[in-house]
Amino acid sequence: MSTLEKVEKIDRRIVYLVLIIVVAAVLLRPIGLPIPISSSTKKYYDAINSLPPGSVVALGVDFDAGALPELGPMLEATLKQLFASDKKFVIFSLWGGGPAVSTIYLNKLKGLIESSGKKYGEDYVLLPYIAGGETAAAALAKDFKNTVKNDYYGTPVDQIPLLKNLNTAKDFALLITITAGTPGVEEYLRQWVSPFGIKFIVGALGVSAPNYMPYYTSGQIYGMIQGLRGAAEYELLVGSPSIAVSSMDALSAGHIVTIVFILLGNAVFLLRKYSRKEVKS
Amino acid sequence: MAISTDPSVWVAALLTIMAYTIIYKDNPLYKLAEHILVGLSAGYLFIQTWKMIYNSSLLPLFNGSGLLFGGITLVLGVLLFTKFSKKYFWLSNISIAVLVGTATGLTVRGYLFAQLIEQVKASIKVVTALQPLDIFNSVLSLIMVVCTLAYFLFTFEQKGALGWIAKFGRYTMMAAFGAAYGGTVMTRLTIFIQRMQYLLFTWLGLA
Amino acid sequence: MSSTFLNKELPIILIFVTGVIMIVSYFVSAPEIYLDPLAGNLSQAASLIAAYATILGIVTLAIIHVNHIIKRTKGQWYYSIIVLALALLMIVVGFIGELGTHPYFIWLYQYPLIALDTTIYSLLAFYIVSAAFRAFKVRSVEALILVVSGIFVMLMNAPVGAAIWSGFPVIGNWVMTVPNTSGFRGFIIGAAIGAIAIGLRVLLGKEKGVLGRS
Amino acid sequence: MDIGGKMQLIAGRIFGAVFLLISFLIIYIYMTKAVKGSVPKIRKMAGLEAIPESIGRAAETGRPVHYTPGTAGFSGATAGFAAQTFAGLSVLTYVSRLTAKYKVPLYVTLAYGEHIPLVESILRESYTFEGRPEAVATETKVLYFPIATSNAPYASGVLGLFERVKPASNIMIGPFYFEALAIAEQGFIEGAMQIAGTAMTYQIPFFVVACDYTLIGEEIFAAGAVVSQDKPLLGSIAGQDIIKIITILMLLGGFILQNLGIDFLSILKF
Repeated sequence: MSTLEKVEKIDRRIVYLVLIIVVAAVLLRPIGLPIPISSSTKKYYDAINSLPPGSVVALGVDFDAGALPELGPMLEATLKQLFASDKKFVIFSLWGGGPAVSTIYLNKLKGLIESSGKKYGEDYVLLPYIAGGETAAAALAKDFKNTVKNDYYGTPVDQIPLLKNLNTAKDFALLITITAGTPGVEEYLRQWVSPFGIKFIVGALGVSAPNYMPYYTSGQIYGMIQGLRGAAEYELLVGSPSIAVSSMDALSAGHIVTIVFILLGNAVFLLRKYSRKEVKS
Repeated sequence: MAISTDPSVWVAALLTIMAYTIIYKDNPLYKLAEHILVGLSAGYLFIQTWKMIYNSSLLPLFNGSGLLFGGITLVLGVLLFTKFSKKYFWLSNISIAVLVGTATGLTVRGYLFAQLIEQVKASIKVVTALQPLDIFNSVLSLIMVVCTLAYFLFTFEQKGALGWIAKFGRYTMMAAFGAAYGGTVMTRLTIFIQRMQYLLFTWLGLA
Repeated sequence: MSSTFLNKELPIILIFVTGVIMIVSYFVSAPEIYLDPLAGNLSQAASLIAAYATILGIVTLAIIHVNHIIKRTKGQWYYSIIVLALALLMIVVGFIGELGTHPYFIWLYQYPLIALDTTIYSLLAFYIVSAAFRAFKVRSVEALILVVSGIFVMLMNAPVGAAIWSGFPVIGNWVMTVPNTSGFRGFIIGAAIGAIAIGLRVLLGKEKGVLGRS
Repeated sequence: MDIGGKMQLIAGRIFGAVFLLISFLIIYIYMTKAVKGSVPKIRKMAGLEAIPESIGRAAETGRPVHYTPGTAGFSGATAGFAAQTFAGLSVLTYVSRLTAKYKVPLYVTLAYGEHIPLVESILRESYTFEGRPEAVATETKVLYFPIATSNAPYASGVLGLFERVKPASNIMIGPFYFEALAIAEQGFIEGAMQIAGTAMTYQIPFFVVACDYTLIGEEIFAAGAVVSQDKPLLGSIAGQDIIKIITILMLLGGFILQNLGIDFLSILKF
């Protein structure tokens, strides 16, 4: 086999090794590249700030363990912005993992919550998982308190002050979903945004953002955090750069490795095609 | 910063390494890691789902606050379990029918507005007052949407004018799938980077 | 009632009736016949049936693993013991106090489950990078457009893109807002028309595979 | 808008109601016409046309064909993708008739146990149709790599198979998750002729680059309908074409009218 063929059929484990070494090196020796902020992230941030004081936000934590690396930083920064603001919010979830993920971050931010003076039951509430996807989104939007009878800690909904005059999607000032896929953006668009016209902002995986662009440019989605890059921008906007910002240089390195491999792979492919053509002609 | 002394971090780090052994090749350690995940995920989901059934279906039935609703949903839910019997498995179709019918009705009416009418409205813009570049982008976008939709016409051969329109539609989709590929790279790298950060910093404390 | 009615026609009638209620209640407000509350109750009932179906799925999974243990399936039965043991552990701890709130229940999710789930998902990064080198060959105009637009979006997402040339994020943004948006918009409209068509076939009982074995 | 008694048409959704009724009517008419005999003819699709060629190549080289109808089950989280799985199973019927005719070994890999009986009955029917029922046992093999939670075991199972049997043709039609990328890559390395199709938008980019032919999104439903000659489905596809044309006219006409000052958008919002 010619050297070119050997390079092309290189064992995939060598390619893996290159990725591990480059990412580890950049993590240990960060460069500190600047992170320009995109308008879709800014609009996500503004959507929360521009709400009148005391308005209630519906926060859908719609992802599970597998998506934590990219969506966890978005949830953490969103909770930080909400706790620092004069807004109230209700956390619910169309994904089984939602309540556990929310609990982990509420525990992590315990100190910040106490210093913000926010009280559970009056300023924020955690509700349990509702199965059904499309039907769950519709049931919550149409008749909130009949779909969820208790909060996550077992207290009946009619004994929770914050939920007193919340009955349908119309009673919320803003809908946020931080989601890893189905059920997620499309279900909310069909059962919350189109029927009730609620303002809608989204924390999306990098892989999903391109699919949601038609809804962002049409205005159905007001603001959107696009993948870990968006999360880093949002951390800067919220004023607490943490894991997403610290991953940016490694993300850049990983992207460069991928692009180089694409170009290299094609160069080898084209060289072999021409060398074979000369042999024929 | 020294190596972590938190036993929880050690549990997570060792399980991470166990799962990464598949990079070299599939092996018993990876299979063990995979089956631990299956067990924990199944048990976790059971609890969250049972919590919803208990709160929204059983409790209202017992404390009388929702006799009818609790009763009906309990019956429909239990009927699903007839799937295991050779003779009465068709009873489960009654519950599935209610679920499928409701979900289908919700999906059809939802797609009609959120995915069809709203998207048509978004392509119809008044461009007369816009900047030249915006006019170009708006008109180009409209053409691209129309060509992409025309590609999915199935009872007309893609020849002649329709051939060109469909080809341009397919090229537009290639740009969209390219963008999706770009997004996939970011998401997949992110998960890997976060695992490296966990091992290097949280566990080994190298930073 | 003949068994074919119960077996075949009743489910199809139920699908039709519940489906029509959900559609009509969206377009027509008819307080006299409580159309709107009926639609609300149906959504809640359907969500609960989905919950019972999830429990059924978990029970089925457990039965599969119990069978592996009983039959000592080679190379599998000891793994099945681990699956059942850990599922049981999670369920027992979950039942302590209010469902799913015990600190150990959250711990089992936060450390072992998250570590394994994210690690298995992170394997994708290796697949992507190795495919980038070994399979991402530009063999047609279509593949060329895909790879070029992919690279521009990557250079928009990664901060290094803007650091190399300020033009990259601008081009990347154009790719996202014009061809990407238009391509997926056409795709979404097509899918919406497809969903209406499948919806009609399901309501008329012509879409096979919707119901279980009948 | 009042329609008798207390019943009212909800404002802002009337255009939608009219559009939906017209769509249902069109699809219903075309479905009944198809069932009564005037079956619509579906356009050529490169991916479908290439299947006989790829099986011919397998026959020449004496290497097997690999087929997978996708990695989504009928219940649980992936229940919404049954339509794609059925399209994949219809194309399997077509492929297995060809492998029966040209005596080419066929491997079918599955990720969900509930697919096994369906696939086995398809293979029996195809090989009996070609008059070689006894060949099912010798020339075909159904391999089941169960999905635990992640698809990695299925992916590594198929990769192992590829390294062992070196398939000349790899056909993958149905719903797929991330394993699609790994399998398409390995197929490309093994030099197999690859035909893939899915409606899962995240996997289409990988198929397009790594495979020779790709059926995009709804094309797999059309392909499934063509090979199975499912009359209501073919009729519904023809009906959908009419609605797509109406939508295209709305897009183009609406754009022109709106820019001429005629408020077309207010009709959509009616």
